[in-house]
Amino acid sequence: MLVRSVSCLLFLASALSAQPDAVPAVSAGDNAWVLTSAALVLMMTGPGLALFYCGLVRKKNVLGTMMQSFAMMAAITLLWGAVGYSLVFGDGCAFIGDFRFAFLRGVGAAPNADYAPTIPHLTFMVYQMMFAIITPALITGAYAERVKFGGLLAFSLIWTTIVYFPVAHMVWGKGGYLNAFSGGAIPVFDFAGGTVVHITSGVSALICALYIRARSGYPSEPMKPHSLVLSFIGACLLWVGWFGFNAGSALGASGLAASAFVNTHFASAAGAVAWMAAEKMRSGKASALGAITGSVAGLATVTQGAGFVEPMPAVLIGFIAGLVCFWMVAVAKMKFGYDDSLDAFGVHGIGGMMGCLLTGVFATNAVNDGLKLASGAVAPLGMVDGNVAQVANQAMGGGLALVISVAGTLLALKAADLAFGLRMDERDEISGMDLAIHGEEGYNLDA
Amino acid sequence: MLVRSVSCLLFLASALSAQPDAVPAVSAGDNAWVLTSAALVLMMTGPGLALFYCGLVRKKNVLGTMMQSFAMMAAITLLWGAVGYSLVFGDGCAFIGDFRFAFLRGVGAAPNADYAPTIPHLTFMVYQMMFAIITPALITGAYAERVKFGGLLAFSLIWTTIVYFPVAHMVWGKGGYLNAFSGGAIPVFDFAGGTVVHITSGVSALICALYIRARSGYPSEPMKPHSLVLSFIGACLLWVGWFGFNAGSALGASGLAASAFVNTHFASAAGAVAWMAAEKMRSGKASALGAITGSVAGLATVTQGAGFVEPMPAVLIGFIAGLVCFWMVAVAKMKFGYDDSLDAFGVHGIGGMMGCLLTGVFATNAVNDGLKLASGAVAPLGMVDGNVAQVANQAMGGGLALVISVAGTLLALKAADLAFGLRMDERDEISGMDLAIHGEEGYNLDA
Amino acid sequence: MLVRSVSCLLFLASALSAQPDAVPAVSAGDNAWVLTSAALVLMMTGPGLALFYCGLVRKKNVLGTMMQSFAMMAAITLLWGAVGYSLVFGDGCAFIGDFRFAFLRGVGAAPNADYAPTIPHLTFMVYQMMFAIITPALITGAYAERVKFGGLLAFSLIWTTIVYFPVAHMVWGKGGYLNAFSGGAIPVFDFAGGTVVHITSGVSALICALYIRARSGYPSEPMKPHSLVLSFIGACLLWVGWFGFNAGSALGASGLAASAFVNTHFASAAGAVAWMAAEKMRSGKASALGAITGSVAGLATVTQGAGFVEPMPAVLIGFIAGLVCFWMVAVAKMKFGYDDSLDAFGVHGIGGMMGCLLTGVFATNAVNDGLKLASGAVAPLGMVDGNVAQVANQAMGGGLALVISVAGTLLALKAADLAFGLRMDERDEISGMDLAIHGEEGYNLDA
Amino acid sequence: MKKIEAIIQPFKLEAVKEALKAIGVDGITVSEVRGCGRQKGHTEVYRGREYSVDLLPKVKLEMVVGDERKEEVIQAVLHSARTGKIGDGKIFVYDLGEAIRIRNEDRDDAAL
Amino acid sequence: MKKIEAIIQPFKLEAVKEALKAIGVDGITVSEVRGCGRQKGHTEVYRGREYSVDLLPKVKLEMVVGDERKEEVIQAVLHSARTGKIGDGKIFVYDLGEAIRIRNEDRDDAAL
Amino acid sequence: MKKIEAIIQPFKLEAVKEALKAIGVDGITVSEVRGCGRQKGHTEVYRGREYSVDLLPKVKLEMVVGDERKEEVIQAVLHSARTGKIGDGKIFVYDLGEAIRIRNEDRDDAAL
Ligand SMILES: Nc1ncnc2c1ncn2[C@@H]1O[C@H](COP(=O)(O)OP(=O)(O)O)[C@@H](O)[C@H]1O
Ligand SMILES: Nc1ncnc2c1ncn2[C@@H]1O[C@H](COP(=O)(O)OP(=O)(O)O)[C@@H](O)[C@H]1O
Ligand SMILES: Nc1ncnc2c1ncn2[C@@H]1O[C@H](COP(=O)(O)OP(=O)(O)O)[C@@H](O)[C@H]1O
Repeated sequence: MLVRSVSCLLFLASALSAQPDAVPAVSAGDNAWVLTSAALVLMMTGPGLALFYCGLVRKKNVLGTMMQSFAMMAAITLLWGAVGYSLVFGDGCAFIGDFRFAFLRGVGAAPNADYAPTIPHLTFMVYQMMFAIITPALITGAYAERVKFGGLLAFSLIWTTIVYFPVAHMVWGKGGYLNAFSGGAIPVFDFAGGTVVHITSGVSALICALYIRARSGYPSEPMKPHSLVLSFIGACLLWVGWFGFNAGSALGASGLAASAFVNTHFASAAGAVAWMAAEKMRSGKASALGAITGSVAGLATVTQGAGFVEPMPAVLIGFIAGLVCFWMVAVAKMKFGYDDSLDAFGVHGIGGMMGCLLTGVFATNAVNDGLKLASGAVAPLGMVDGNVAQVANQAMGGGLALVISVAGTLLALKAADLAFGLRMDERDEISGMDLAIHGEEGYNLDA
Repeated sequence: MLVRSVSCLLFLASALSAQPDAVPAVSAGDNAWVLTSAALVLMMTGPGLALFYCGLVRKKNVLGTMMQSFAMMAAITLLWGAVGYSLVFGDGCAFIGDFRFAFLRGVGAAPNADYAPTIPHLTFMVYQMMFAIITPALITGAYAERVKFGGLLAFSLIWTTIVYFPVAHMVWGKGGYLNAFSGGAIPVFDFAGGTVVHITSGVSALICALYIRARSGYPSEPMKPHSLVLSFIGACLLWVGWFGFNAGSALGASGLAASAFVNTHFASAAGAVAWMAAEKMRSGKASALGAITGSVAGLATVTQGAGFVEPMPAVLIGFIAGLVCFWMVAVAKMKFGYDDSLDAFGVHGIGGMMGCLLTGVFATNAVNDGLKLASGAVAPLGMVDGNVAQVANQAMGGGLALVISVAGTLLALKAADLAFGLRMDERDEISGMDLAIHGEEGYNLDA
Repeated sequence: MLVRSVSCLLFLASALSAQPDAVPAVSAGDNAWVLTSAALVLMMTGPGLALFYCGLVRKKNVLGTMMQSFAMMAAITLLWGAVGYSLVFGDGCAFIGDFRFAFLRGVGAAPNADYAPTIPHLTFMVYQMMFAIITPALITGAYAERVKFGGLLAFSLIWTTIVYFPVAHMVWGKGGYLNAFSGGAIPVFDFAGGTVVHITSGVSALICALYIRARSGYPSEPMKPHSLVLSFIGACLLWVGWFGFNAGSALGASGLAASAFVNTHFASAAGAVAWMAAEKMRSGKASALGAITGSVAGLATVTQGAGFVEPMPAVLIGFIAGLVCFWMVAVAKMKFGYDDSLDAFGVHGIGGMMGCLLTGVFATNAVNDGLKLASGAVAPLGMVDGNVAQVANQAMGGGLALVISVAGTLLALKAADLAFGLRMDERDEISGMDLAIHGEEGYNLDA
Repeated sequence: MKKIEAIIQPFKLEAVKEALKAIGVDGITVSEVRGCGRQKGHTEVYRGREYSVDLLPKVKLEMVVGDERKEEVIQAVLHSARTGKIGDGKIFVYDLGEAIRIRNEDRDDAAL
Repeated sequence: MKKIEAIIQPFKLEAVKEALKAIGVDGITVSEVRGCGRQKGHTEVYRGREYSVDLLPKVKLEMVVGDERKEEVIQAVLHSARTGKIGDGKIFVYDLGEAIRIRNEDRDDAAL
Repeated sequence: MKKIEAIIQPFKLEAVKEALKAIGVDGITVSEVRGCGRQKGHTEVYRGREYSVDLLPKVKLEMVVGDERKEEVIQAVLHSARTGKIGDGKIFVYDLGEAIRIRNEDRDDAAL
């Protein structure tokens, strides 16, 4: 995260030299881009992810699945405004922030120089909020078609508080334990949330799938996606929205934003190509579901390095993502037999971990010169810069996030289960979430 | 509206002091944001509102309903270019503009300093156009599934001319009767159109519903939404697009834009939560339709105050919106028995009026210092600033808009009815708008 | 294309005079707008065009049709990164670029002053990429529902290489044969790709339709659009995305961008109105499909002149587009009997050619003063500026693009046909692309 | 036992269902069908291409009842489904061999 | 009267309808069905999970005709629906007790 | 020949199909239907407007078999479709006049 502030400070510096007489507090251009990015990231959750997921479930659960994403847009927003933002970006300690910004006290139009000196503090706050919204929404893919709404809400709110907030603070917060740009004990590079968003949500998804157990009738009964058309629309909106997710993380319309934008696009394309190729070889047919899943895998995997790597390595990252995630989802999962229904772990968990490591390999100061040595010289970043140790740092950082995710998820599941119950009873599961939970139907197409 | 120009002038000022040597005519950053916002607001009407509405009707009317929004994108655009822009933003008198900008004469790349000194006049013109498009489109929800296309077009063009143009000029035009920032007789604060868009469309919707009468078979026959999936997509796009609607109304990528963006998001989330809670208490189940309707209610209600209130009051506004609109739509409407088919009045009318008053309560110069006292000091805005009278001003302003809407709508309805006829004949209504009016079907899913 | 760089240089100039002390390498505002535009143009292909097209085919081909667009997002991206960008914007000769930028060597954060001095070179590269993606995707409408996936990929990659890259270089590349802003032998004005995108794709589409022949059962069997709802959503997203396509082509958030934005919007509205009117007169009913097709016709036709004409001529261009394309699609095509299944030629080919000529008529330096005479004075552009010859130039330029398209398409078709085969065998065609090619179904709605 | 099959206008479904409930017939199986007959269809035009559609949406109801109830069921349908306009539909009556309730193997009249 | 029920390939619907019109049979009720039999199905794969689909889309036509017309109707269907490939479908013939036109209570042959 | 018509719970379709395959019956025609009977429906609420839905999704299977196979088919359906809860559905048996295979005009038992 601070990489952003730093890179921004530099940008500011150049601006300074450019206009010795004064510095505009807010750069309209940077603000325009980050506000646009915030809108794009919200679009990723709704309608993006909601569509991607709801198309993969059975007709009777279409609304219930969409609601699992929409509920995050509503509930996490309030949680973030109350304490979330402060717990992540309030100074606090190395592991969690404090309450200085609770209820957005002191968060106004003036920039917060610690993080984004060229955009209003409110812009930074709302942009970061969108990340907190989509992360628990991603998890819902693991326990699709079988959880109670109350339990889902409770779990998500608790999980976001005890897993997302700490990890986000550690990686992006001032003085965070994993923040490479703020003297973190374990210096990790995470440009747009490979660790903060994808490892946490993906790993937690697996725990949820195991804890909540498979859908009744899985795998004997057929559970085909009821509308890949919806999933396709969702995947395209995810691709488009991801530009805001990754390029917006430059926190300004800088050259770094352009790099992140380009890397995002290439990785998505490469992921789609790789997945299609793998399918073609394995079952003789490249599918639409495969193509869109591959692009999402590429996007999830490149997220961590988006602002650190060159375009061609980004292509490579996308390819690897497509191949490995395909194998994970289409081969390994079948073997193990757990019901990660919409592959939140197979795509985001695996993708996130690979992205974390690959960033250690390909990160280069030719793209991101935000990190300085004591000498003031630009620091080498990843293995390609000769900083081999970084791969280990990334591994340790990702590993720590993984451990926190596992522990926190178990805690959150138990709590939510005791309080509201998580698993629907079989009768309801058979009639479907839409009727049983929400009392409505997704389609009423009879004349 | 002038609030915008003023706040921009200030911004400009600071820029000035920053660069004494010269002032860039156009700020690329501001222009980028307002152009982006214009695109977002168009997206609200199509596909946003078109989807939100078409999902709520019966299958046989899906295209006809979409066309009611799309026709506005086409027809109102031409009307706006010919005379609309000029009648709203040409100086004229306190109640209506003049024809100086008819056919966009003199509307070019150079900014119009009266309204938006940092963006091209054309940008300002096209951004404002998008508001004129969505307003009559909102009304169509009241008489869904039963009006002729010709009558609809005639009504909408007349209504926009005799209701929207005058009210928009009064509230946002230079010297407008209700323009608090230009010495209006009744000083009203309306940042993004709570009065101009939502009160006018919502109130007019009620009149339309009463005049055109209920759908044949209402309420005896079932009329379930044919695809809440479509409505859900639409609602999400409305939420995303609303950032352009409210934050774009700052007419620049300023801190004020950030405030409006944040308030918009919080109110939407709070509205969804409130509506779901109300449903849960009333019928035991929180529905997807309820959640999305609640967020739209929150968005409509916060529109007027988006650039005047603090984030936490915005949350409160959203909550109130969700609760009151729910009661209006789910309880009161049933009692009265009128057929405001898609609740244009219940959501936008009621939301608009509440938003108008609540802006009088929560508007504060801590957020918007655009209004100056004679002394040059920043003026107190709403009750929270100690300006209790403002609530009355807002009430009077909203009331005036209401009166104009009722009168204008009746006039427009009569005229359109005489000219083309409004109500479809029953036979057509039964076979549906898609076949009867447009000669096509929305779905041809038979093998 | 250079029009853009030039207009930007001017903009830069003013900026210079504004801040004598220094020039920011990158304008955050311009970068924000072009990055946003790049995202919008990608959104045009996916989900925009994918939806517009897939709604028009039969249910059994919905995924196969979407995949034809999605495959371009994946495959053309890699081709562009490898050699495409370089072949279009690497200096090279008058007809094709060289390999200096192959694999994006030397394409970084620093601007490429030849084309876009105020945005990162990477931003320019990725924005241009989105045009290369959508062009072959547009062609797929001509041979919908009947080609093999392998053949499609091969054809598209070859076609993009031998048709799109040369034509784009000639029209937009430094020293290009048709580049009016870089001393082209035949000086053509093409602001956003009327010739480069629409003439090439549209003309090639016709050749493809003839070569691949009609769908089996055409025209005897009914082939109704399976979901105009999807097509409607797609058309709206195309409209919104087109702002990025045309206004983004100003390569900055300048007044020129505002002009292009406004012209785009008016032409789309006028096209929809004209098509509806024509339908109303011909068959008594204005259809939703007609309205959206008309707006796309208007958009395609105004593309070439978007940054050269005044708003009212843009309205006229839209009207003409709606009427002529309607006649072409609804009358002429029936007569000739070829199966341009989704009217890629009728809308984009015809629209592109008309737009090319009409730009020669209405282009004016009152809108675009990018072209200078030897004297340094602003050059007259189109007929309205008294430069009658320009109409001939446009005709010759468009004609050359047409010739290259026909020749290149035939070559690409033959090659792809020999390598992979293009036409599906009848059995597969009857069971549908989704099952036969991709092994999945678009909808699984059975309980 | 008889199977009474009624093909009716879709918008009459509610009314017919009510009428049947009223006379105590609540076992009904409904399916969406399309039909052609004397009622004339309509034309649809997509980008100038005309389709004359003669298959119109109808709803088919199937009720299995004891022989003695046949007439009253027919009457109930006739009165509730009629609009008097062409296209109201038909009633067809078939003989039935056996009827079994899956839940408990009740047979014939007991199964209805 | 007889009810003739034909289960055919969906893409043959138009042809069969024409053939029936040609011999003056215009009362038809059509429904979308799925069927399995000798025609073998296909496999679908979603993220590595395979489904072998044996229920294939078919269209069911139902025509009620007077006994004397039975044979010609059967012939019309046979000739128009046949491709000669497995999966062409079946024709089933049932006896019918009564037929009533809802609009005007015409009965039996008069109702058809 | 007999036509055996079974109306079952949608989620039992796979099981019943397996059971029928098991006894060598692979000619089946399936259709989506909705039904009402003793099984009580549910309520849906849209913006405060309540709908009590009594037509519930069911699946209809039709199998034409030779008279001698009737009982085993009935048993197969009974055992595979039963949950014991209200709503399991019904089996109806009809006589059939003729059966013809369109592909090759095989008639009656040969056609099945
Ligand atoms: N001979 C028939 N066999 C089967 N279905 C029929 C027959 N005649 C009519 N129908 C069904 O009844 C519906 C209404 O019949 P139609 O002739 O259009 O009007 P009416 O019932 O008023 O004469 C048709 O759409 C079709 O579904
Ligand atoms: N015994 C049967 N009972 C009911 N429907 C049948 C029967 N046999 C076949 N069908 C229907 O006929 C369709 C075609 O039958 P099939 O055996 O696949 O090909 P063919 O008719 O050429 O032998 C099946 O899909 C099914 O819908
Ligand atoms: N008399 C009947 N005629 C036609 N269909 C019936 C009849 N009775 C029941 N059904 C069908 O069987 C289904 C199940 O019947 P129901 O009475 O709900 O449960 P059960 O079969 O356990 O008694 C109904 O939904 C309906 O589709």
